[in-house]
Amino acid sequence: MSDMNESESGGALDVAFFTRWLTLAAAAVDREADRLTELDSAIGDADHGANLKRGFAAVRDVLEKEPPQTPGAVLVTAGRQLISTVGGASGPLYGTLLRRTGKGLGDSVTVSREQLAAALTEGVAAVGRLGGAHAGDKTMLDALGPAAGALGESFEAARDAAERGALATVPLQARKGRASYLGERSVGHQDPGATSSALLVAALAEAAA
Amino acid sequence: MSDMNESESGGALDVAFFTRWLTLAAAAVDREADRLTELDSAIGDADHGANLKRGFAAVRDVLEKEPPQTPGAVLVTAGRQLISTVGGASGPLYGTLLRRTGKGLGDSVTVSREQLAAALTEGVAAVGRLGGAHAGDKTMLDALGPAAGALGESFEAARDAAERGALATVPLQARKGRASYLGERSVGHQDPGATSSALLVAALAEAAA
Amino acid sequence: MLINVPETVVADALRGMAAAHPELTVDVEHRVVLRRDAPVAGRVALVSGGGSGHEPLHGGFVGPGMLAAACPGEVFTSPVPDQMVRAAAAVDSGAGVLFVVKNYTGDVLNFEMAAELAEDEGIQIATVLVNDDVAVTDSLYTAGRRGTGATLFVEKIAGAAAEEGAPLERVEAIARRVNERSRSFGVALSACTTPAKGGPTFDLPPGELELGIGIHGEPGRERRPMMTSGEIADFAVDAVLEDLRPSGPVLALVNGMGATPLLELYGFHAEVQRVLTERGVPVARALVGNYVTSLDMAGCSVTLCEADEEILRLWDAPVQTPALRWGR
Amino acid sequence: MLINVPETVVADALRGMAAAHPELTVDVEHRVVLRRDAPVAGRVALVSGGGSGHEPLHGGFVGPGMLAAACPGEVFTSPVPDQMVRAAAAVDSGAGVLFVVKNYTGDVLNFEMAAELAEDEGIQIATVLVNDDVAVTDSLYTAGRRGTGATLFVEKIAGAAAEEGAPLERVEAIARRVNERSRSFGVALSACTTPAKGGPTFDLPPGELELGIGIHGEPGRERRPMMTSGEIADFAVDAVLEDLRPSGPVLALVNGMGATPLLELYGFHAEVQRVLTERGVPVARALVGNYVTSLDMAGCSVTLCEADEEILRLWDAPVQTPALRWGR
Ligand SMILES: Nc1ncnc2c1ncn2[C@@H]1O[C@H](COP(=O)(O)OP(=O)(O)O)[C@@H](O)[C@H]1O
Ligand SMILES: Nc1ncnc2c1ncn2[C@@H]1O[C@H](COP(=O)(O)OP(=O)(O)O)[C@@H](O)[C@H]1O
Ligand SMILES: [Mg+2]
Ligand SMILES: [Mg+2]
Ligand SMILES: [Mg+2]
Ligand SMILES: [Mg+2]
Repeated sequence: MSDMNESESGGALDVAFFTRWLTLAAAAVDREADRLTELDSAIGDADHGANLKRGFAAVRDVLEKEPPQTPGAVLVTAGRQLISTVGGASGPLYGTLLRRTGKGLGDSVTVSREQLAAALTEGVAAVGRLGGAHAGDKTMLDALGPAAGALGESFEAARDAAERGALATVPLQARKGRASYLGERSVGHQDPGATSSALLVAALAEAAA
Repeated sequence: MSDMNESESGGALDVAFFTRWLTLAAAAVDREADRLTELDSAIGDADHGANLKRGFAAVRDVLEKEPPQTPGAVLVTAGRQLISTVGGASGPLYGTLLRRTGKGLGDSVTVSREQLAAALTEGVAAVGRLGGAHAGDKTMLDALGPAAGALGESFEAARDAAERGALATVPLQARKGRASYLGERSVGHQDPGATSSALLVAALAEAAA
Repeated sequence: MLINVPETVVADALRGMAAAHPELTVDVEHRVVLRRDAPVAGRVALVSGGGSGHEPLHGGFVGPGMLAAACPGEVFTSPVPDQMVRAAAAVDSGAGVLFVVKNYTGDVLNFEMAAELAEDEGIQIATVLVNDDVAVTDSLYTAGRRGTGATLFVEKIAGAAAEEGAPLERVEAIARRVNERSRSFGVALSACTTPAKGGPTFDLPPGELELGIGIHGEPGRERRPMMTSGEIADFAVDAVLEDLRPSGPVLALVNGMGATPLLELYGFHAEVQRVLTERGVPVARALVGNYVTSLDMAGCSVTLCEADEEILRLWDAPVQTPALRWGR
Repeated sequence: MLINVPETVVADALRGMAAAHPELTVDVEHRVVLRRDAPVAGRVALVSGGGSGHEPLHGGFVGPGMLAAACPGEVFTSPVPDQMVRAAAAVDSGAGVLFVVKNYTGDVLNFEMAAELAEDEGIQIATVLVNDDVAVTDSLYTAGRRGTGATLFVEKIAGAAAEEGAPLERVEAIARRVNERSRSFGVALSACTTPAKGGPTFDLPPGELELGIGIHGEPGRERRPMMTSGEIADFAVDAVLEDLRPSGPVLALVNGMGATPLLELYGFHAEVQRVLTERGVPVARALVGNYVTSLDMAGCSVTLCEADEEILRLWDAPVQTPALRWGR
């Protein structure tokens, strides 16, 4: 990956790119499922890894069996699939993220990184509305928000922002989701959802590389 | 204790002696309850110490509150009390042991060691009939049987025989009681009931000392 | 764990439920447990659901006088909207469906989506959120109080109202009232083991306990050296009463978290009864057992519901489910 | 453990039972749990009992259609004869009393003594020994097969016969027949913790299990590396069938030892059902739950009873107890 690819891709993120993204995301989730579950067991209910593994495996399946025709359709299909298979908090939230982002891409056959950044920003806002969380509440938003902002700049910037955002959840006290039940005991642990968000954004950068 | 006491006592084991025996027995059981339970947890159900502690505390109580008038009555009362408070296998068995031994002593106000030995032999036989166990089955009988035999000789001989009998249960495979459920896995553990029997006979020797 | 592989735990359990309970319809593939006679003409239908691992909640409460359907999610993971939509369609007689939802982000979001979809299909949906756990402060800084033991009260009492033929808004109002009058507090003596994690969800050394736990294996608000049954009863009942302040008799649920022996639970109930007597709170009805569990967690919770005449009458009404059965 | 002190565990539990079950008479001092309406005129009365720690057995099975009285001993310690004599006197209507005794040396001896004493008081006593556990060879070299899950079958079915008005010898004969047609096999995934010991009764590392355990925290006959639910079902069902060889449909009890979540137990039941189907044994009725427990032991047992028409009819007959309730 590099500026070269970056410029090459131009306005040309196509169905193959989005499919690659989600396939890489599925692989990353598989690989990191135990770590996600471990993080969730510290401040949640020890299922985040299993949840996303199940969901992204289903996404991979549906994209293989019924390949959508547009980037938007890829994300909408994937989002629906997550909603139908994940459950928990992360299912509707990630599902909404992808559906809204996908809708924001419209019917175009290829989209630019800038278009994706704008659509993702809408998607992230939808997640905020659905879950009622704000930046600093120690949720996936703390990785997704910065990533959407930085995506205007580059895929790598988005990846790094997500990673930083996830790490920055460690000292926070959770105000949304299960971790909020722990009050001050949630401090000192990295949020599982922010961590998985960083994985998804890293997969995006990898797909672009 | 010694031959002197031994000869002194002659035919003169009285109510005070028998009360002292059972009081010492209660103290020994209190002291060793955890060990008895530990032994029972290896090859039984981890309650032998608690069972006897409860039973002998009740015996001590009843002997204090309603002191019987003869050696025989002391043992019969104690046996009844064990039956009414211990439960488990050891309650009826030890209860029967003391009741039968007590009955064997008749109404005499004092009895000799030889008389006690004869009565105890009857008591042990009654335990054998009630529980259907034989020597070598890895039960209390393996301590009680030798003790009753040796009591004709001396209190110390009885104590040592009981102790040896209890130790000799270690290599045996249990054929009665809960330990028999373990089959060969019961080998290598000392029988809790034989162990408590050795304590009771040791208390008898101590009472005579 | 007594399982095959973590991935099939819920499906395996549903196959077992199907085999054990011919009086229920268990759709293993779509993960819906239904009253065999659903839809019941003219009757509002209660649909609940949530993560698995809390059995007998909710599947064990399906039957005449309680739930029309239950939707079990993965272990400790809320079910997906497809399940609730399917359940609602199967049990709706036209009189409408009440969703009974425990207040967890996941459950709330998935049931919300399901309600939208079901309404699109022309099914009238009302929703009641159960949020009874006083260990969580209900504020902007939390996801709000959790739904725990009161779920049983809401499902039983609103279920009885539905069975009697009350219309949807009435069933919803009763459910809401029961929830508003109910509070819970839970204590863990051990963590639980989820199939996905394969080990305890948190580290609780013997000789310590967690106060203010939920039912998802998450640690509580505070850790303390072990307390006696009587001390725990004092703490838990007082925590509930501080929030509830009932002026009359209560329903009491003394609930085991899964691995606490019934012997100990009854002993704990004696202490709960003692504290309530000391505090001048009469107990109108008591239920002691493992009803809203957290897999193999050792521990217990106390739920009190300030009763009124209607609540008592509906509580006493007949119920015929795998886990709760009386009357008729 | 959720207790005050080990010494009061049983008394505390009885106080809790008394508070939770106004439909029972609980004599906490003398440790007897009675049907409130005992003695029932013209009816044989079933009295059972045994060590505590197996709840809901036996106290949870007291009520119309099952036991007239239960006598709880200390934890894992058989009750004393005084309890059974008192219970027999309280429930005997003149039609006689059936003692249902699990085959353990302690229970056998204490009930034997009680029977003698009760007969001295003019009460007609019959006794049935329950000995269903195939893990123990019934030979001169053991105390004989243990009584486990079949106790529930015997108490339910003979209890129904008594409720119908069958005379003592008939109730006894049915009880004996149920026992003879029943076999069990149990597996532990963990040891249990008794109040007296305060720690696990034996050492079972995670990742291993004990096959052929009883219900008193004693280790089993054999230790093995962890097996799947399906493998355990194969092993347990085959162990039972080797001894039972039923020629027709069976009653199946899939029983939890205390700490195994209902979720896992239902999954296990699915596997039991599978094995029985493979072996050509139809299941007429199944019961899944924690009924004959061993405190907080994780594990399960399978009990099968070869049914006949009368057994099925009596099984289906109404029963109204804290732990088993159906019909009417
Ligand atoms: N209200 C919310 N808004 C945004 N994200 C949330 C919210 N609640 C929870 N999350 C995210 O979801 C993650 C947990 O997901 P998961 O474990 O799959 O669901 P559950 O909490 O239902 O078990 C948290 O780590 C957090 O990042
Ligand atoms: N049939 C029997 N005959 C003689 N002694 C027996 C018999 N069965 C058991 N015992 C003795 O009883 C002891 C166990 O007593 P205890 O633990 O109090 O009762 P339980 O086995 O009912 O828990 C055994 O160690 C053994 O010595
Ligand atoms: Mg989670
Ligand atoms: Mg014992
Ligand atoms: Mg979850
Ligand atoms: Mg015992």
